[in-house]
Amino acid sequence: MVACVEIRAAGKTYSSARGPVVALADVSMDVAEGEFFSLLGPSGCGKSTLLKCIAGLEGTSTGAIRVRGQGLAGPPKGLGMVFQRDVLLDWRTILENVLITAEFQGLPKAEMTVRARALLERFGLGAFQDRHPWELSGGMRQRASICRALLCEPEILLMDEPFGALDAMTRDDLNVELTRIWQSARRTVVFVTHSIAEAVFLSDRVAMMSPGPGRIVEIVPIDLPRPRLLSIRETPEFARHVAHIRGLFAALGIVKE
Amino acid sequence: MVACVEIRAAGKTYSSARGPVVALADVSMDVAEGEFFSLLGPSGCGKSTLLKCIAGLEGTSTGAIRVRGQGLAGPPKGLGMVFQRDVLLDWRTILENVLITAEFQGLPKAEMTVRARALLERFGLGAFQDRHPWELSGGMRQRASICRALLCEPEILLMDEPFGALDAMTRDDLNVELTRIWQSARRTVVFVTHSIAEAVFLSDRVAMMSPGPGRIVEIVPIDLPRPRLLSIRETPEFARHVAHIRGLFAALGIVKE
Amino acid sequence: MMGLWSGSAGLRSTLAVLIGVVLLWEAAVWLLAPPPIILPPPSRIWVDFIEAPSYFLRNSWYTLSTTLVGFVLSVVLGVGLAVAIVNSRLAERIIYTLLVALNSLPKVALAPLFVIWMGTGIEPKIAIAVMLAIFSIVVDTVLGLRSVDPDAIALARVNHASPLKILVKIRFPNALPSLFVGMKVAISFALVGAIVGEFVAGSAGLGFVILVAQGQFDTSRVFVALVLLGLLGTILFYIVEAIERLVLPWHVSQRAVERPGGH
Amino acid sequence: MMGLWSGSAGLRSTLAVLIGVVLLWEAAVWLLAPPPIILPPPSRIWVDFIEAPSYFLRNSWYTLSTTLVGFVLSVVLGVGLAVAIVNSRLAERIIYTLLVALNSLPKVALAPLFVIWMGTGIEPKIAIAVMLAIFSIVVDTVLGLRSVDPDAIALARVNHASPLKILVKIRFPNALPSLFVGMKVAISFALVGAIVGEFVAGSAGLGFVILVAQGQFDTSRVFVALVLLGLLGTILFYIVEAIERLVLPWHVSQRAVERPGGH
Amino acid sequence: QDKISVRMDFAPWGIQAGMHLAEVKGWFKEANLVVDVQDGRGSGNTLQLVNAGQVDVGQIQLGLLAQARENGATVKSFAGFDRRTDLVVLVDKDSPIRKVQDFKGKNLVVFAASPWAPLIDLWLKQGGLDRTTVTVSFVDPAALWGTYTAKRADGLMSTIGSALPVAEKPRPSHGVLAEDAGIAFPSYGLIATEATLKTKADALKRLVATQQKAWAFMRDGGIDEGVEAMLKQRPDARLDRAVQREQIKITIDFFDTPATKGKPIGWQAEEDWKKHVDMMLAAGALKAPAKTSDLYTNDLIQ
Ligand SMILES: Nc1ncnc2c1ncn2[C@@H]1O[C@H](COP(=O)(O)OP(=O)(O)OP(=O)(O)O)[C@@H](O)[C@H]1O
Ligand SMILES: Nc1ncnc2c1ncn2[C@@H]1O[C@H](COP(=O)(O)OP(=O)(O)OP(=O)(O)O)[C@@H](O)[C@H]1O
Ligand SMILES: Cc1ncc(C[n+]2csc(CCO)c2C)c(N)n1
Ligand SMILES: [Mg+2]
Ligand SMILES: [Mg+2]
Repeated sequence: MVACVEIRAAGKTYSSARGPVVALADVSMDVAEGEFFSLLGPSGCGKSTLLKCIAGLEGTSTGAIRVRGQGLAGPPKGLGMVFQRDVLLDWRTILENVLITAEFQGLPKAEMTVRARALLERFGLGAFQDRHPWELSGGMRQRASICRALLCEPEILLMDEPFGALDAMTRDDLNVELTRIWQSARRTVVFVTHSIAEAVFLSDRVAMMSPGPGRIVEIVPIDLPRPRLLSIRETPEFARHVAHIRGLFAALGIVKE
Repeated sequence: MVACVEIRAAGKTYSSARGPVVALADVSMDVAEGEFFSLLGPSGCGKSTLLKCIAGLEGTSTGAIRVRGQGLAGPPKGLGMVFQRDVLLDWRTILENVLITAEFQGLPKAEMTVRARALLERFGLGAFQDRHPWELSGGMRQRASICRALLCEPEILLMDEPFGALDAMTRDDLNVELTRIWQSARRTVVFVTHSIAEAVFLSDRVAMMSPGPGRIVEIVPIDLPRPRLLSIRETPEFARHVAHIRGLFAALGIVKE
Repeated sequence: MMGLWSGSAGLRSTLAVLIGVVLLWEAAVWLLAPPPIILPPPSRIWVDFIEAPSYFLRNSWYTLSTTLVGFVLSVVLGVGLAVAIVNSRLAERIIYTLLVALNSLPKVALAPLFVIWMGTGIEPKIAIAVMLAIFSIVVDTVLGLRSVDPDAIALARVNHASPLKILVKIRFPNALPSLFVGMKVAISFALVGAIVGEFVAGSAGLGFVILVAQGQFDTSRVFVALVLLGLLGTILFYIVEAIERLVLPWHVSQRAVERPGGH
Repeated sequence: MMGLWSGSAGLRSTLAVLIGVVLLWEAAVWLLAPPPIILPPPSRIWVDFIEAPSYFLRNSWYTLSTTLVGFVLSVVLGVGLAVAIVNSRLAERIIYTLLVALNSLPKVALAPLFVIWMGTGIEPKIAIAVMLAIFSIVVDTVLGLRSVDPDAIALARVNHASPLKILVKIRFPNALPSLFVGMKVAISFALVGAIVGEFVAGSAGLGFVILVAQGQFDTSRVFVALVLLGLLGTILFYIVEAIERLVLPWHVSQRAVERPGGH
Repeated sequence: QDKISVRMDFAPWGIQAGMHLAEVKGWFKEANLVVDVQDGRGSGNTLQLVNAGQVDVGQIQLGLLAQARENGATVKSFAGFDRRTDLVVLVDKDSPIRKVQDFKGKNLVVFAASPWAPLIDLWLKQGGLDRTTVTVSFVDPAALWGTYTAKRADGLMSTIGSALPVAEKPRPSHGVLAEDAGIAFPSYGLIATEATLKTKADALKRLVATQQKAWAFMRDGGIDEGVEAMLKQRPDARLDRAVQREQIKITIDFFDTPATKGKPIGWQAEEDWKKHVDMMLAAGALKAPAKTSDLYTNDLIQ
């Protein structure tokens, strides 16, 4: 297993007017080249922070992160990122918003426009490509921001709750689509989600984080066979994984009923 | 059954530079006084639009909406609303953000502050009440915006995917909390969600909307006994409801695999 | 459609306001009868204009061209300086300090120095127009360039956007609404600057017309020039606003204008 | 901590810039040797100041107080007008049109009217300071009041907030960053306005000092006054900026300043 | 042919008739001169421009020269027309005010950069008055006349030739001359830098000659032609014939002091300049006595 992302004893403290906030405490883990890796954890545990650290957008306060063997001093090459908020630019149409990653990277315009249109079509936004962001529903905006991250076919894809604003069915649909995309080119994906089922369905391994200052509690390998169909969710192996992770959550004392 | 919200042949078309968008076409439904009513439907089908129309924030293009017998010319009285985006004000701390509804309504400050603190505590934000919104994670922001809507104990509560940014467990937790709040005061709730299980767990009735110009496809009564515990989700009746609604989605041609 | 309609309605109400002012003024002069050397009535001003329209229009044109050159220069320079300020702490200190100090000096007091250095041609007038206009451009643009959603910058950094691309594709469009505010303030001040320049040196332009007329105590001619200046300023301002509406249909401040009232 | 540090560092670099300018200027005068009636060296200006410091400080104080009164008035009035403009299409047309026209007129040309209506006391000076300063306040505040997230307004409407509460709790805080830009531009112009007012009428203040010195070809005294004006303007500007930092810690433009560079 | 630029003191008024008449009559051309006559923005401003080399010659109030020289200017006068002191305070025509002491309790307006400004205290002292007994308000030149004609001031401090005719319509006035209180202030004449005086001596000589010819022509009954020349040269200024005529007339009235009687037009007397320098010292307007040879030269007078 070749490590794509290596995280060693990484900690992150935000300094702030009201005193520092420890967001990550001593996180260590590896993501293998071509692996689909999910992060699960209670709200506020530091998932987004960890993703931003991997992306080189935030520096770690302690420890080190290496991507493809290189220490980070800014975002590494070949990265694509879906932010938790959609971050669409009001002055651009949806198509132009998707194309901006290509523009940033200086890729040929005509070719990328064709790709972008195709992507938007596949994500159900074909009819909306010339509209502005404020004319779209929340889920549509989120889909547009996913298209934007996929456009340049990044080798490492960081996704922060990309399907959070989608209904169950559209979500299933896009889960399938994402698996297809991942399998066709074997990208490395680090995926933050709050759906246990989604994590199990998509991932090679699922990391469970603890609340408070974030820590990795356990990394669960998902040994379900691939390619996986949606129907795999009805299998007992699937249920076993879900139950196991649910148990981890319960152990963290999050479900109170 | 006393109707709290009556919607008759309501339609909504957004006019826009690139031509009109039909968001709602001919929606008719009633929500009873004290009912927990959920809206399900594919992304972009018009759920948020319908909620805004009920709130009197958008006018309908055709048809009529009456709330407690009154036609709408602006938001009706006694309304609380959770927006799909969290809409926190950057210049206020979390506590102040929650308190703003009380300030708008001119309620006594000291008393409401006590309530707000208690609410934030219950929603896991006790330690963050003096921080500013940009210091919070996405899920924390969303919880703060729920506290804001609950603060003034509105008689009608409109919630637009309030738990979308929360992990499965925090979500379960808050589902229970919401049921408790709803039952203790028998408020009317119109709830937009994209989780079928959540809709079934919480609701008296679930309305399924079709994509394109939004329409009500079917209204499913959920006859599960109350009070409901989380464990009800393991029962076959629950599974039957979920399967039925899933079938409706499938019939709309949304899942493609 | 909507835009056009609101445009012509805007024009109509602007005209109505102006006509109202003129009538009030005329009535006030009739009632209070101040000496004409102090305040002539609009009717008298009109007569004076109509006696020598080409004289006034020629000089208006001269002032207008100075104003436009000064305005364009201050937008170009001002945006450049704002970019420098946002990119470097050192540039911020140097440029801001000099600009603020310079802007605190009354140009009428500096004008003689300008004339001594630059002569009596169009250069000192343009220089004064730029000095008056550039400040609001810089300060407004700096706010606009700085008020960018940090996540948008993060998006650019993840995609290895060059600083230039971040500037052109994120910061600058984001700063446009602020820049337009700066421009609306600046266009007025560029006009005032051109006039102040003409006061100190020059033998053409509405400022010169005012001076000559003042020298003869020809107050009604002074007012012809002042009225023309007011008109010129108003027209230029609304032109900038019209361009703003064209360029920024996406901004909330414009969207709010397009759909007033809600329902 | 951070704020304090960056404050004193800011002060230091501002001083460094000013000292640099002074040295350059002194060197230029030594090299090019222009006659002192055109450009005196800083050393000469210093000597002139030190000969009669109380004269200059007394007049600076006078100008400063006019400036502050004019500035405060224009903030209060300007915000009021901006609120009116945002709330009513009619008010927008009337106020904008009049304000724009008025702002396009050189205040020096209006001098006779000012003196005759308001005499030669402090009133015309305050009036001119307000007229110069108010425009940027209004235009900037209008943008700020308009650029509100429509959902925030929806939140207020759902809770039956009165228009006043919407203004005070949503629109106004949202407009503060813009208002501060307007104030930074306005404080400079209020100072210039006070000086122009002293040019128009008056027997005290730095503007008067400049006029008298100009009449007597005492260029180095003119420069003492100009340098004092530049200093005054710079200090006032940075005071407004310091208040901005205190009041707006929550705004992106300020947050970005607090954490420069990233890593 | 020599090109010379001449900048006037102010907007067009009677004192400028000499230049315009010479142009209209073709006397410049006869003297092989091309003269660019520019309007001015005040005597002080013109002095600055001449000193900075932006124009060759200025026609200004010569009494400003001493202070300018003290501050490093290198300009001097080479022809003086209004050699008498023409500083004046205008008051209502029927007012009993005739002398300085009559101004007790009155208020006066003047502009801050006026040559009057440094002399006010000395002048008041001659009548036993000071700033506490007489109110002096400083206003912009543009506002000066409005203030006076709106009767917001009892007196207007100006020069008699420029001001008295202008006042005739809005507020008929008579003048109290500063001369009578011992103020000695050489008025309108021509200046150039010492450098220009050297390099263009010959052309300037011819310029002076044209002016002598023009003023002699007007003095000897040609005022109306002077007025017409002004109107012709400044068609856009809407000049009032009666005002111009009166301004020229008064200007000519102030041509001669006792010391210049019988001398050529433009010739200046050492005695007048000495008196002026002494008066300026007394007024505190000069720190040290100026050398009169720095202030004027008669070398270009024929
Ligand atoms: N301001 C607007 N202007 C124009 N079109 C709009 C506007 N708001 C919404 N729409 C359109 O109306 C339709 C319904 O949008 P709405 O936000 O109600 O969907 P939704 O059901 O809430 O979707 P989601 O689950 O993704 O939030 C969409 O096609 C959207 O593009
Ligand atoms: N800019 C910031 N300044 C200060 N504290 C911050 C900042 N960003 C995040 N935090 C804090 O760091 C912690 C982790 O936040 P993070 O956004 O990583 O959580 P998360 O796991 O992504 O949560 P969620 O599932 O709700 O999105 C939280 O306690 C949050 O308050
Ligand atoms: C002491 C003094 N007072 C007034 C003037 C100004 N002046 C010169 S011409 C003119 C207008 C006449 O038509 C006026 C007001 C002056 N130069 N010196
Ligand atoms: Mg997050
Ligand atoms: Mg929605």
